[in-house]
Amino acid sequence: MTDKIDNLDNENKSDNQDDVSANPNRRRLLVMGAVATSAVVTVRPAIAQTSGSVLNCEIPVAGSHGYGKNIAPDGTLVAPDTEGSFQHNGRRYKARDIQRALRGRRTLPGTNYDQSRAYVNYIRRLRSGQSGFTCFASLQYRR
Amino acid sequence: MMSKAGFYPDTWLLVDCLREPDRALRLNDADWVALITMARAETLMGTLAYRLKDKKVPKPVEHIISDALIDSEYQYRSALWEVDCARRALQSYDGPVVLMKGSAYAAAGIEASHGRSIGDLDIMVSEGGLKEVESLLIKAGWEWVKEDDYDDAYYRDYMHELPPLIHKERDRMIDVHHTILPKTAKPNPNALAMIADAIPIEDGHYIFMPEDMVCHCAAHLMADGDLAGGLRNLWDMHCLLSDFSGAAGDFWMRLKQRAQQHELWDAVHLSARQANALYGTPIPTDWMQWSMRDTLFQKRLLARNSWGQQRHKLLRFAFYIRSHWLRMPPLMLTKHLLTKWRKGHKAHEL
Amino acid sequence: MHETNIQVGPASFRIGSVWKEVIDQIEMLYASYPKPKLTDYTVTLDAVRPWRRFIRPSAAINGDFMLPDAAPLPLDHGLLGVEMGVNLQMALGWRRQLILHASSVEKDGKSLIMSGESGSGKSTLSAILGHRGWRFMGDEFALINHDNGFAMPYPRMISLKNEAIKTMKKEAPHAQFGPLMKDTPKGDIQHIVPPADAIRKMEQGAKPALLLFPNFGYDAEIREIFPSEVFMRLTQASTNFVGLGETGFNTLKRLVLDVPAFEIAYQNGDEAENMINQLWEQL
Amino acid sequence: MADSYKIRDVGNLILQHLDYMSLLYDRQSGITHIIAEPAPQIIEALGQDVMKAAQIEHILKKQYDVQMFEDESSDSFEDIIIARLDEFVDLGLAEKIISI
Repeated sequence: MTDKIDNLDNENKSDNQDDVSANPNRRRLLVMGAVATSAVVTVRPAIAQTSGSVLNCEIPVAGSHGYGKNIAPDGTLVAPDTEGSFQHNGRRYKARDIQRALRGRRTLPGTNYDQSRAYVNYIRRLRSGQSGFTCFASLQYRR
Repeated sequence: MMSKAGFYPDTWLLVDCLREPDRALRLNDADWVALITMARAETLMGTLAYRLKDKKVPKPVEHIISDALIDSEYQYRSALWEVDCARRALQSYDGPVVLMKGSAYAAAGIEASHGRSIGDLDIMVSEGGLKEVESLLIKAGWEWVKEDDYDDAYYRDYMHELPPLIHKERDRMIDVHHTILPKTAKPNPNALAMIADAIPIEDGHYIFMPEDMVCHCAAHLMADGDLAGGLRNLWDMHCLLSDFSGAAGDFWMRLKQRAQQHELWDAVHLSARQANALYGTPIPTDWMQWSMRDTLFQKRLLARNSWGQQRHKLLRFAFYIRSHWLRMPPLMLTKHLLTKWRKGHKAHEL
Repeated sequence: MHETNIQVGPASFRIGSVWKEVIDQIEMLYASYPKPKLTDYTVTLDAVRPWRRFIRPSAAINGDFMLPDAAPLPLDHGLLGVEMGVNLQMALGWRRQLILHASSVEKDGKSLIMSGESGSGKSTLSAILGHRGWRFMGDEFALINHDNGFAMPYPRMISLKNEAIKTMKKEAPHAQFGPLMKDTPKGDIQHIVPPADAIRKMEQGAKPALLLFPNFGYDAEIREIFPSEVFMRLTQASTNFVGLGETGFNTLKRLVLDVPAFEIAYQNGDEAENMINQLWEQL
Repeated sequence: MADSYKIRDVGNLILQHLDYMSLLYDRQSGITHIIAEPAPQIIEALGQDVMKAAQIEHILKKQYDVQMFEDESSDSFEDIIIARLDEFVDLGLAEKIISI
């Protein structure tokens, strides 16, 4: 049904990639992401001195579109007086810190658990064109 | 051809080795280094590498040639990809889209494209189609390069093209023309005929018919540019003339008529003589008249030394002024140069 | 035009300068390097204007491959100008190997590669390790073979900035240093000639066994990095990945699949060395 | 009637799975893409065939335990697949056949 796409050599999959091979009848998990979250990062030519490496990028929480609003626990932007919502000051978080927060290993620097959870959900909802989106797209992370 | 660096009248070394690759095989180390430096300075290294790739050359030169060929393959592939992206972006535009210069040679598989470095994508559409093409390209991710208004107006009103556009993701430029010379330039080529007689190629684009391709190449070399990159353009001319004259019998007669129709006979005739003198392009004997002007042109083309540097500064400045002169009447020229100068643009890197 | 030729790893350069003292400096520093006659690239130092050769001399850097707006430098930073010109020839012209903006050292026939932007400490670390039992391979470019994935040496003059100069003067007091160039665009710069074995073995590559992303100036920490993040970072740290097409893709793909990668944060050379030795033993 | 999609030339693609992302090299453009789920799985499902998004969804559900991000809202699986396919079309990797 599918033609062999060149180099689709499964044995090259790194070991921690999936546990299905160990237990064939349990199908591997496939997370679908969202319509508007791009699943592609295209490599562009880089002269070595250019600073912006995709993973040294930063994501402001929140971007300009969040000005004058608060962030609700589920990451959506709400009126500033909404109960249980969090303020934000547009602080820029490093890709490394976001990745750790995404894995739930650590909160974003300078935030408590709940605030960090809200900020991470805000980042997950970033849409193409909003600032920090490409940085997050490259950090797309499943588990 | 006994030579040590410096003795050989410099750029002739590059011209001779392009013309007769076997001549390179007798070079000493110093001449090889001079040849390679000049070829790179004239953006002809890919072409030279292509012509030397099956020859027995010293080991260090083998590496240099393979690096140059890798780069040419990259340029060729990227240029054709840019053509494909433009095709998809302009799918809904029903007028003909004519590819020009390097992209045309590559898309049509013309000899001149082998090893050629290919810069921006140049396309020509009818003047009436400019607006629609412009908006389709913007929609597909291209954006303006020249932000400031003076350059924008200069391009739109005096030059023969839209201001250049660059694609956000791919950092590649596209120039959309509706004729091949600025409106203010003296020759007034018949753009409508060029588009009408353009030949369709496989992917749905068009390329000029042979005579128009030669006229455009000559126009670009003689009338438009200040001869910077002249040796590369002249090599294109050499390949086109050698290719096309070999095919049809009365090619030269049809070429002369077409050039006269475009008021480009002087440019075509001059560049054919230069190609014949430098690269040995076969041309009709009655075309071979050499004048003082030819010698000046040739001196300007051969201004590179064995360190890759430009010599004859005054001569080059004269050609720089001339290139603008041909494009703009005198009064506008001084205004243009003044504006450029005031804005800190050095008048061409001398 | 005064000139000299130098060979650094697999690459060779013809260097020309209207000022003789720059060529003398290069010949003194690269005295023990091979001098091939048929060179890969040409780099020239010329006066910005004819009269600027003598009055407030200002050197314009040029070469076979150039970025359009390279700024001219004062003559006493001539050596720096040549270094920038040489770097650009490799960054823009080289295709024989995949180039990574990274330093590298070798031990027991295996190489350690340290990638990072300027300021990450990769150059200083490679210089320090080069004097502590490792064979120095390069402080600026790591060259990865397309066929066997080996890292090839590129042992140019090691460029030390500001405090790193003091560190290396302590680390290798009797090594040969170049002239001190004060207040260059990147502060004070002084070059140190690589150890003799690095120059002698400049043609001997080594299979990469460990890839590090050093982060100078942070509390000690080691973090493993997944292959996809390594791939992304190295595409940004490579000057010829895109130009190499499929060959470059395959070379980089194999590197990230075969070589474990970690980020190490550290405050000083000793701390970094301990972490590196710890990781090296676990391989 | 839903549109169909095909990969322009499967022979041009090199797909290499890594940890949580995959590498995709396109020989025609010489460009490298780094893609996240479900993009590589959609490419594998499509292979050389011409398919509608619903068919791809069916194939994916047979092979994988398909799930939404924990708190993703309304997007349907089919809409997400269409969005990814359209992304491939914009990148010149796939073609869309409009069915009238």
